[in-house]
Amino acid sequence: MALSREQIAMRVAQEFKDGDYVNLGIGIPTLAANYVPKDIAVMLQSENGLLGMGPYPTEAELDADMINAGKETVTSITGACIFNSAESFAMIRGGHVDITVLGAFEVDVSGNIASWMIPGKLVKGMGGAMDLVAGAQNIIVTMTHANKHGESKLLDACTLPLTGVNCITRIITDLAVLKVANGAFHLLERAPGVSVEEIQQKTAGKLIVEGDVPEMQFKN
Amino acid sequence: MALSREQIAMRVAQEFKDGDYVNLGIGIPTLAANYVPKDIAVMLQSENGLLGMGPYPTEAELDADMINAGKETVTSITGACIFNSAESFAMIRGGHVDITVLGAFEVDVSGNIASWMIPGKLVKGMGGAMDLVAGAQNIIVTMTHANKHGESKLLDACTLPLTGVNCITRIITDLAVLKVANGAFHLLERAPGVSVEEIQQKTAGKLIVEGDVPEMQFKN
Amino acid sequence: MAGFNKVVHSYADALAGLSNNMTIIAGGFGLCGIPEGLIAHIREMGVSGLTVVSNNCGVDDFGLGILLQERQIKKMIASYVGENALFEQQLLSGELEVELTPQGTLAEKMRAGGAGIPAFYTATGYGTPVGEGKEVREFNGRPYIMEESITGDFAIVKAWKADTFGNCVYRHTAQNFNPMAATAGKITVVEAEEIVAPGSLNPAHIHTPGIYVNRVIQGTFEKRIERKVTRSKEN
Amino acid sequence: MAGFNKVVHSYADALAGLSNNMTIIAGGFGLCGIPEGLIAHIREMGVSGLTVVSNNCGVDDFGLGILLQERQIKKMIASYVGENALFEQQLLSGELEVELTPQGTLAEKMRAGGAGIPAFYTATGYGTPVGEGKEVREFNGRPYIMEESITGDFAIVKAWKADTFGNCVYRHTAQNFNPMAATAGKITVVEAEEIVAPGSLNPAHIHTPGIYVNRVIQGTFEKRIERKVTRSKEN
Repeated sequence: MALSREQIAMRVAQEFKDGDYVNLGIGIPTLAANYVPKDIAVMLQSENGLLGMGPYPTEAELDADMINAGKETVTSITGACIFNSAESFAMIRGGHVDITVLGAFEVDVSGNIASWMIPGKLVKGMGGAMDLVAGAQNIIVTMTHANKHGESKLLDACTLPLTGVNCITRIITDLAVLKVANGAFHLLERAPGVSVEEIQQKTAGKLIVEGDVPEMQFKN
Repeated sequence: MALSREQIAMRVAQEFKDGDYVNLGIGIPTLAANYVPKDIAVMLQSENGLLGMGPYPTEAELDADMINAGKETVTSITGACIFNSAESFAMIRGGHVDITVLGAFEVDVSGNIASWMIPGKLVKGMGGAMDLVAGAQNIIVTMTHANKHGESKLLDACTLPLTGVNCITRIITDLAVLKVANGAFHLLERAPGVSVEEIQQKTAGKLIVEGDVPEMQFKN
Repeated sequence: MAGFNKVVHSYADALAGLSNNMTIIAGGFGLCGIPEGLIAHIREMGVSGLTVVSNNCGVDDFGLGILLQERQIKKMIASYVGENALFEQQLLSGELEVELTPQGTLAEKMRAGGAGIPAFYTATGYGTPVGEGKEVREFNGRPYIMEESITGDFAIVKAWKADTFGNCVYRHTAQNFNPMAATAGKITVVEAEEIVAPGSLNPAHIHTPGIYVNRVIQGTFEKRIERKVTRSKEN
Repeated sequence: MAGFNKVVHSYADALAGLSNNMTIIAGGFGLCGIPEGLIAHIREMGVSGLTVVSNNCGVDDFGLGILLQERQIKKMIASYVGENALFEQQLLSGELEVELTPQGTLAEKMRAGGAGIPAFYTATGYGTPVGEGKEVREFNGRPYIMEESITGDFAIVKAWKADTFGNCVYRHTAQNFNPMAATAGKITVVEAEEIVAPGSLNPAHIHTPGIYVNRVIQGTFEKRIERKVTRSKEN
């Protein structure tokens, strides 16, 4: 069965290693913070200028001057630091953030990603996404495998304006975990109960399936 | 009579305007801080990373972590700020420092300056001088008019490796105050008792003398 | 002598010289750390044809959004339209010229503008619409695009505390774009929650050295929250 | 789990991995704010063929000068030779390769290296020997030269206080080049006067965020003064 948003987030969190600096985009990526394995520590970077982002505030802690990159009110953890946005993107662009997780409209077999506009229809703007995909060491895309019309979002070539080229290394969808390499998607894991055939059917771009593809494990 | 170092510094200080941010080089320029007219305030920038440099410390105030760009121990004034060297040169390069005063081996009628090396003989390095002459709004050179062999340091074209091109606007020597414009030195003031003829004789580069040239006034 | 006292006592004095078709660089991220009073006074002044450089354009009825309402902005240079419906509508209709710029590139363009660096190279935006028409150059085998810096006729900045010399500190994440904006204005105006005496701020804690600041005004702030999200105490 | 605790307990651990012919970026200005113990240990390690990037090269018998004494440095990238006789002598004899770099350009090259900016333009050095062989480009009618960024295999940094996560604050003008150096090392090692617990430093006062720092070691410092100048009390 296709994963819920929370389950995708749980699977994302298993990609984290102890000591990772992590930037989480708006939506499902943000949820991953709730599922960090208990035996490791990660530190969250918020690109407006906060390293060491904490949970949402209680009513008593609420502070208009303390927000994250999604403009939500947040807190900071012990040992956090706060800085300006040029410094924040120096960190990002300079490759000091270990993992970036973000959503997308489309990805393709070349590791390209489109996430910031649909011509004539929707212009959200790229925000920090173009910098993040150009700078982070390890970029994970989370999204549903297909759109609501059942059309695949994993393509041979993106059709929408790009956010970055040749940068996506891993994709975690409601159906599968995939690696992007050598001009193809490589199927690594299936969602529990989802068949390889279903994944093949919903993956428009070149997909390589080798051997038995295991089901995802949720070890939290 | 030719001015003493202190008198050159006194004349330099008369160039300052109320509210000026000023960077003073090593040597005579540094002395100018002692002669700021009493009816104005200037703030001294030291390019290692201090805005609001104060006087030398007393023995009791001495602190190894508090030095100026000449590596001398200093203090800071009330309202100072301290920052890193990239920030310091952002200020300088970005044109936020109003006046820079520095020494030179040679200057020429194109506003070029040479101050950092004598090939095969002496290499001090440029330190911050190249950034200062490229960035400040108003650049004053202080030096003796001639070297110890009696040779002019005000030339048609510098012979030594340059520190900057087309940047010097004013020269204050032991003999005169001069402006650099339109490919010539323009004599503005004479040191008390120094004749126009002596200045002409000791100025190798094209010198323009118009009308009566007044003697310097020391109004401190 | 006035010395280094930069305090002005009216918004009119704070924005004296601002006129039609000028470029304004504004600090703030969303509604966080925005110079509310200065923005309100720009609306009152009625200047138009403005180019505004800011990460966002406020919301429909607050922050820079109020200048969109009045059609005072000719061109926005921003990274994010987001949920500002008026912004998106004026963009899609072509009424508003928009130069969408990646957030990090925007921050760096402001910094570079203030730092006397006319252009720099970044990998951000290479191969995307942002890179179109820009010079591409390889360094160590990777392609980068050249981005030019930005300066403004005015910069408007929101500080937590400013001393009378213009030294500023920002509070929490209200820092955001404010320090870079402060460096990039021909005239930089700081609206502060509190104006303090020189010496009140620790020299090592100052985020914006006063050399960048021309005018300081005491503001009052609503500090509207764009997305209030809380957790219950037990969590 | 180790988490974010970056404290090491020996200089050997602090500099593990440093080997011949590597590039080291060092904080400090003159003898102010230099990682004394790390420099001393580099001498002890005996590594050679080093490229060292630092504004100065210490004095004859202290700071980075001790690595010149031992002929461990193949190339210096610095802005100032000044009064270091050994430096000047090795430079003039051609024994030491030296890339004299304007101080502001050097600071910016380190910052750019850490910030993922491979090159930038500056007016500094245009028309001088520094500009020779570099690309010249006009922006708004003024010529600028292109300068490439610098990164190092190691960066060695001297902090006043560092927390165990690697967040650093510097004291007074001992800040100087340290924050930029910290960003530009593949491995960045901080030698601190004092190591404190996370939370001891105010998040808004941190000069170097811990994300740049790989190792933190407790140092001991002589803090030699290069030019002691004092005034009498009366003045």
